[in-house]
Amino acid sequence: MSDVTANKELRIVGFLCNWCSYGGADTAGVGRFKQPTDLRIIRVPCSGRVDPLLVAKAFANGADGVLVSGCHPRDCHYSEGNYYARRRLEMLKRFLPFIGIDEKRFHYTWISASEGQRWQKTVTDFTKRIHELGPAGKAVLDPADKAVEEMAS
Amino acid sequence: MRVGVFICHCGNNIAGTVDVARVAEETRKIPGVVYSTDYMYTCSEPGQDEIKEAIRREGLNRVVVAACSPRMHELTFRRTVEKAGLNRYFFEMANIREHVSWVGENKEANTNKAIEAVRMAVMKVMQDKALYSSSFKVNKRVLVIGGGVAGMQAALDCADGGLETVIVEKSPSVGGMMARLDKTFPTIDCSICILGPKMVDVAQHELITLHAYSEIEDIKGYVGNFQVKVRKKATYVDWSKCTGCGECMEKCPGKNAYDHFNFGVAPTRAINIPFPQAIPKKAKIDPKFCRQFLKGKCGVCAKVCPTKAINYEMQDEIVTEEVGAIVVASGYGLIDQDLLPEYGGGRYPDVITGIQYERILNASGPTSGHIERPSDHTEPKTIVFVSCAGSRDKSVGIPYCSNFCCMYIAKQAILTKDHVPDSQSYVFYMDIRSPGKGYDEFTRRAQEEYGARYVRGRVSRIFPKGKKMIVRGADTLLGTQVEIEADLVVLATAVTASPGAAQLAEKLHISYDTNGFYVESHPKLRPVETNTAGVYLAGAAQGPKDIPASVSQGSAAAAKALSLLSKDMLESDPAIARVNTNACVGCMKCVKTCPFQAIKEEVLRSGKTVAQVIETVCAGCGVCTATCPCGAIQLQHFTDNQLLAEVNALCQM
Amino acid sequence: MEGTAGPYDASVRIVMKRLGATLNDPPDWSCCGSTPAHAVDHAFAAALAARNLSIVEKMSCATLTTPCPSCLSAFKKAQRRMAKNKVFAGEVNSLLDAPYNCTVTAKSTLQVIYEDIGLDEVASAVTTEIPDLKVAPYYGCILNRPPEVAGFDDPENPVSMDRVLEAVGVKVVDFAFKVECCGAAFGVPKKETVTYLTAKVLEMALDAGANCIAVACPLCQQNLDLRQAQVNAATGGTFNIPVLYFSQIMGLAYGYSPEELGIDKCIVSADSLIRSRKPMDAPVEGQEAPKKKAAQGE
Amino acid sequence: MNRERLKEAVAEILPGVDAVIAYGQGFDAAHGEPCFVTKKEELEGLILNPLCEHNLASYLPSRKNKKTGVVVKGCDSRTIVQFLQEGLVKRENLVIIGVPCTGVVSAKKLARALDHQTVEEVRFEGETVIARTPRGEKRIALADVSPDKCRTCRYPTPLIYDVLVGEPIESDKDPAAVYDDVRELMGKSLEERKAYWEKEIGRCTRCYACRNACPLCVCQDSCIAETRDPHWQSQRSNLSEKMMFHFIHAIHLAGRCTECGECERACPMDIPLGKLKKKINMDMLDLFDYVPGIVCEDKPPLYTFKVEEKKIEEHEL
Repeated sequence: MSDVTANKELRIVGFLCNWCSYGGADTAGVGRFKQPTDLRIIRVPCSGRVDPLLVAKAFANGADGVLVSGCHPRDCHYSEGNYYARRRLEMLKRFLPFIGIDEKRFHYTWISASEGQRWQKTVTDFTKRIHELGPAGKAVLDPADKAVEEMAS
Repeated sequence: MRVGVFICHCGNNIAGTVDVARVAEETRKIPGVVYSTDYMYTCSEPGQDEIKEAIRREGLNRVVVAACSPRMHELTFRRTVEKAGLNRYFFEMANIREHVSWVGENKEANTNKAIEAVRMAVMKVMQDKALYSSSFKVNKRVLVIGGGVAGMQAALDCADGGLETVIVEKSPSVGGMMARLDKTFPTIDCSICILGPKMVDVAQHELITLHAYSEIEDIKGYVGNFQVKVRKKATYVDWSKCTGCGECMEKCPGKNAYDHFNFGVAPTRAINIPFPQAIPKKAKIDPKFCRQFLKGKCGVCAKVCPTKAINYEMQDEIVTEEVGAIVVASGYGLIDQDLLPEYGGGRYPDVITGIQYERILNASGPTSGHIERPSDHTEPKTIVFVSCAGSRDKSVGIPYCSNFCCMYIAKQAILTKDHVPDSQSYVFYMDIRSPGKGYDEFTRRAQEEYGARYVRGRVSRIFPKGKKMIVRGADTLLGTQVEIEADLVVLATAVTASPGAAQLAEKLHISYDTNGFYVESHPKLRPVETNTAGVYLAGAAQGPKDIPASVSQGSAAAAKALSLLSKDMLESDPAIARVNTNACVGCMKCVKTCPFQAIKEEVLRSGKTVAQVIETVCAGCGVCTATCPCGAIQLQHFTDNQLLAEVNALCQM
Repeated sequence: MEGTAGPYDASVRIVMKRLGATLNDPPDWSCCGSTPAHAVDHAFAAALAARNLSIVEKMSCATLTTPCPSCLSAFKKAQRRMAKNKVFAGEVNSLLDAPYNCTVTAKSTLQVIYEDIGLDEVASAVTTEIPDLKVAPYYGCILNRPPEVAGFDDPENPVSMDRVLEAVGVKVVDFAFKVECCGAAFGVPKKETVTYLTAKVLEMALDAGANCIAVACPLCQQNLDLRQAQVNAATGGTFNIPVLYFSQIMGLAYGYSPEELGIDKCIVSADSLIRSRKPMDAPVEGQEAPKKKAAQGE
Repeated sequence: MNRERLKEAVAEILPGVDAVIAYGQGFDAAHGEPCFVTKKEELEGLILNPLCEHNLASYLPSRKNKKTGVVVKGCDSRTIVQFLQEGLVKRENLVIIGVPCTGVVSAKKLARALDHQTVEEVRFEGETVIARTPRGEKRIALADVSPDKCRTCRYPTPLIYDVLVGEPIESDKDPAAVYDDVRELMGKSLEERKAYWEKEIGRCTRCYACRNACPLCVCQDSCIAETRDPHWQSQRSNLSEKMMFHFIHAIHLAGRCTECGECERACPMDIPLGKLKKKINMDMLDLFDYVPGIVCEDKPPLYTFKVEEKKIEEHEL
């Protein structure tokens, strides 16, 4: 990562369902709706595929923000996937702050393939929010880590 | 692991805001990447040859293409690598156009983003497993939902192509909206005269089964093998006996039933045959108006029926149809006048809708084609047409254009002059939208030959004054307010999605837009497909359309169904869930959450109970994978390890 | 209200009292800003309205009701904008001694009678019938428009006044110009416009078979009533149709005298019509009859 | 707690089952331990007193198809109800002996209270524990050495049983207080909570004792904290990996944990692992009005959904 962008950008991961939200992001692209560059998109078939642990893993690995977006309720390509997602992700959103991860760093929403502008707004606002919160900061190194790092260097 | 990476310029689309050369160069540093290059148009034939060539030359066993959205070209490149002897799933795409070059302004940031997108794809592709699709038998029957002109066209084309076809029509007769029209633009030929033969063909075609007065109850299954439950609504007339003689309708004392076919222009009988050319020409009872049902005594129709077809005890019946493809042609609806209070909101009998006027113009309509005012049955001399009655009007919640009103208003103005030579028509319009062969000439004829006065402006209020209706509006060309004393006002009420469109979409697992119209899988290149394999769209269900457009889309949908079912076997998508029986602990949580009941319990010879995926039923959503605590059930091509590889590629600790 | 619209004030107070609603006048109320203020400055206009609202807040009343549509929309506009836009609210409150916290809502008296008190109540208080009266209900331009601000009744075809008058046993004609502009605001700058527009409203009322126009706005009343002579002069018409406040008609039905209700102050006399009024024969039926009408009304 | 009546009850069902899981005396006077009774002769070894801390229901899923008798306290019975909700055991293969419970002793707390002396004898007099160590006898209030779960116990009497040994007991605990510990921590700042868990979980040695003791950890040997496919985490014992492990455990128990406290009992590092699961339970109660292990017919909330979720609103940005 080039130093310039390294300093400017924060690490934001987005899990997008293939049928609605990924399409919505494409629509935004086709419409040339400008967006901040921090977010990286991981394509999944359905928001129901997003295991809360994937989000946890991203945070554990030092992500500053995580976004999950699926089809609007009632409009899931797999008819029910996003209903399960809604429950799991809501549970996750409430659990994160308990162990010290700001729930504002995690956002889940519904964006359809035709909602390019909505996607643009979501990315822009979420990125803005993450920049307001600043870097998440890694967990403090414990001796085990230190040892490994010393060996490495 | 020998990964090859191909960065596409896409002309200037990508290269304009991404330093592709640098992306290629940075990519080369990723462990596992043995070859990385950039190319002008990777999707072009030479571009694809370049990939095949590199696979041979460099001995690549994994390929990444960084270009447009996989929704655009994933399939193209999968075929390419397959041609070069790789498994098609040893390929990944990095979307550096829609998600990078087109949406980011800073070239350096874009380039950096592209590099990471590629790294992600490389990490994923190195985790990819070879997948092989198995094939399954297809059911060579087609279901067409809706018996309007689009649906009938689709059904006839499919049947002529040799496929058994089932039509489910919710009203008692096929024909849809077109059967109600008097004449059609721009040729002024009689609507039912050209539609009638089609309707007869539908009835007589040995490969077409028609379920009239029926609705879709439930749809299960997947492309090639749908199970459809159809609810045949009770008509209280045994259609196997009914000859359509109309004796019952003659004698029925229930004289003021609402006439759905004529949009309530005049009442009909409680037992009725919708119109003379109806297919099937059978009677049905409307219990809401039938004395037998309301008062519990009458039975006149039962007495007079020569074939004893009347059965007041009749119940809805559910029949199941097995089909391989579905064409959705469920048509459109029209807004109610109550949404237009400034035009009377339906309070004034002499303010009617365009479709009602069609029925009045129609020789087989309630007025036998004589133009009369509903209020006093006198012949109107001054007729005002209001276009965009609800259309293109956010305050009514309808931002879109209803597509064909401009044309039918011109037609109705012409017909009015034909019927009542000493009449004068006025047309209030926002814009005249007549883009079609012979369309603009037609609207001009209405003005120049038939003397219809076109007033550019919107109508602000319609109110009665004595026997007249006063239409007040703006004439934006003269920049003044105009008031016209009309005998009859015709509103071109806005076209909407047909009532129940959303519920049907949910049964079909297809998506619909904010206005309730069904969404095609690509607005330009896949206009009749939906995102659900084997389900196609035809007619106004997908958006307001005139007859020629509906017919062409009907044929197009039929062509899609025919080509799909021309194969005896279909290839199943191998990107479905698989169970690692060693890891599975048989807790069966996946069974609880599978939206498709695609997972069943199975006891291995060892006596161990595990989950088992029914390959043909699994749709590949991955809800099970996210449910399984021990990662035993993995959605192929989106496994935990594959997604973790992407996460780790993005956030190294 | 105590000025030119005195009769409206009087009749509303009487009717509300009869319907068992207590009206508390806000102490030290000030001008709502009405039409002129917002032409000058929005924050200032809102402040004028908000001042009164905040006074009412202190009185711990839930609603502020005004018979005048112009005041009403001034209140509702201020209320809406302040609730939606915190910045604006701050700006406005900075102009006030006591801030307005958007807790009280403004309602027109008609709305209070129609929605909060209810037609059954309205009907049950009737003691007198006025057989000759055929009323054209005229709501005016801003009582229920713009819909997003007014949030009451149909903006194009309101029915609340129809129902209320029907409930007190009065014949109401189907009137197409319920919300038509009477041009009152042009009274000074462009008289010919007013006479033209007013004539249309009056004419339509007569065509509709009405012999009386009911209004819910002081300006409408004044304009339609006061200007009939001018209209006749300008258009050579012979208009002579009484214009009463709906509250005055209700008052009559409740058995109050024209004088109490200020009907004698009308320019176009209503005597010929209201002469026909007579008490309901038996109180029992007297209770029944209007109730039935009310039922039809709904 | 009446040992004699328990022995009768066990003796009665013994012929009809493969084994009865009950409590026996542990390696010293201060510990109870699970014991599997298969023969009459073994009845003498049974104990029934506040040393019966373990949740014996934990063994049941592994014996799904064996007819098994089991002794459960109120808290343990919720585990069985949860098993039934998830179809992890067969009711017809269970003979449940319920014992109303007034609170047990946390072996760990007792040891601490006795300053880790060798315990020669433990007696119980009502609410008092009398323990003899080389330093002499010590009297301790049961409440002072009982596990945290007992302090907010709502179900002293088993919710499901075939035989009940003893009279039903009503809970005198305040239902509202169950999640006080969670609320207390939530009352702190984000940084404080982060620090709290970094300190607590920093002690974790990834010995997996908590997981192995957990009756609802169905995966056991195929736990994704250890597998390579899927490869969720490395075996490195650093903070983020430890965090990740406990995150996995908590998420996997979301809407399932019956708060039996086995994880905390088993943890050699005294990490308040129960809290993590209680937090999620608290949210499940608020969101879906669901408490695990109460009604056999319930469905764990994350394995079902409603089209309209009353309590879940869209989150604004």
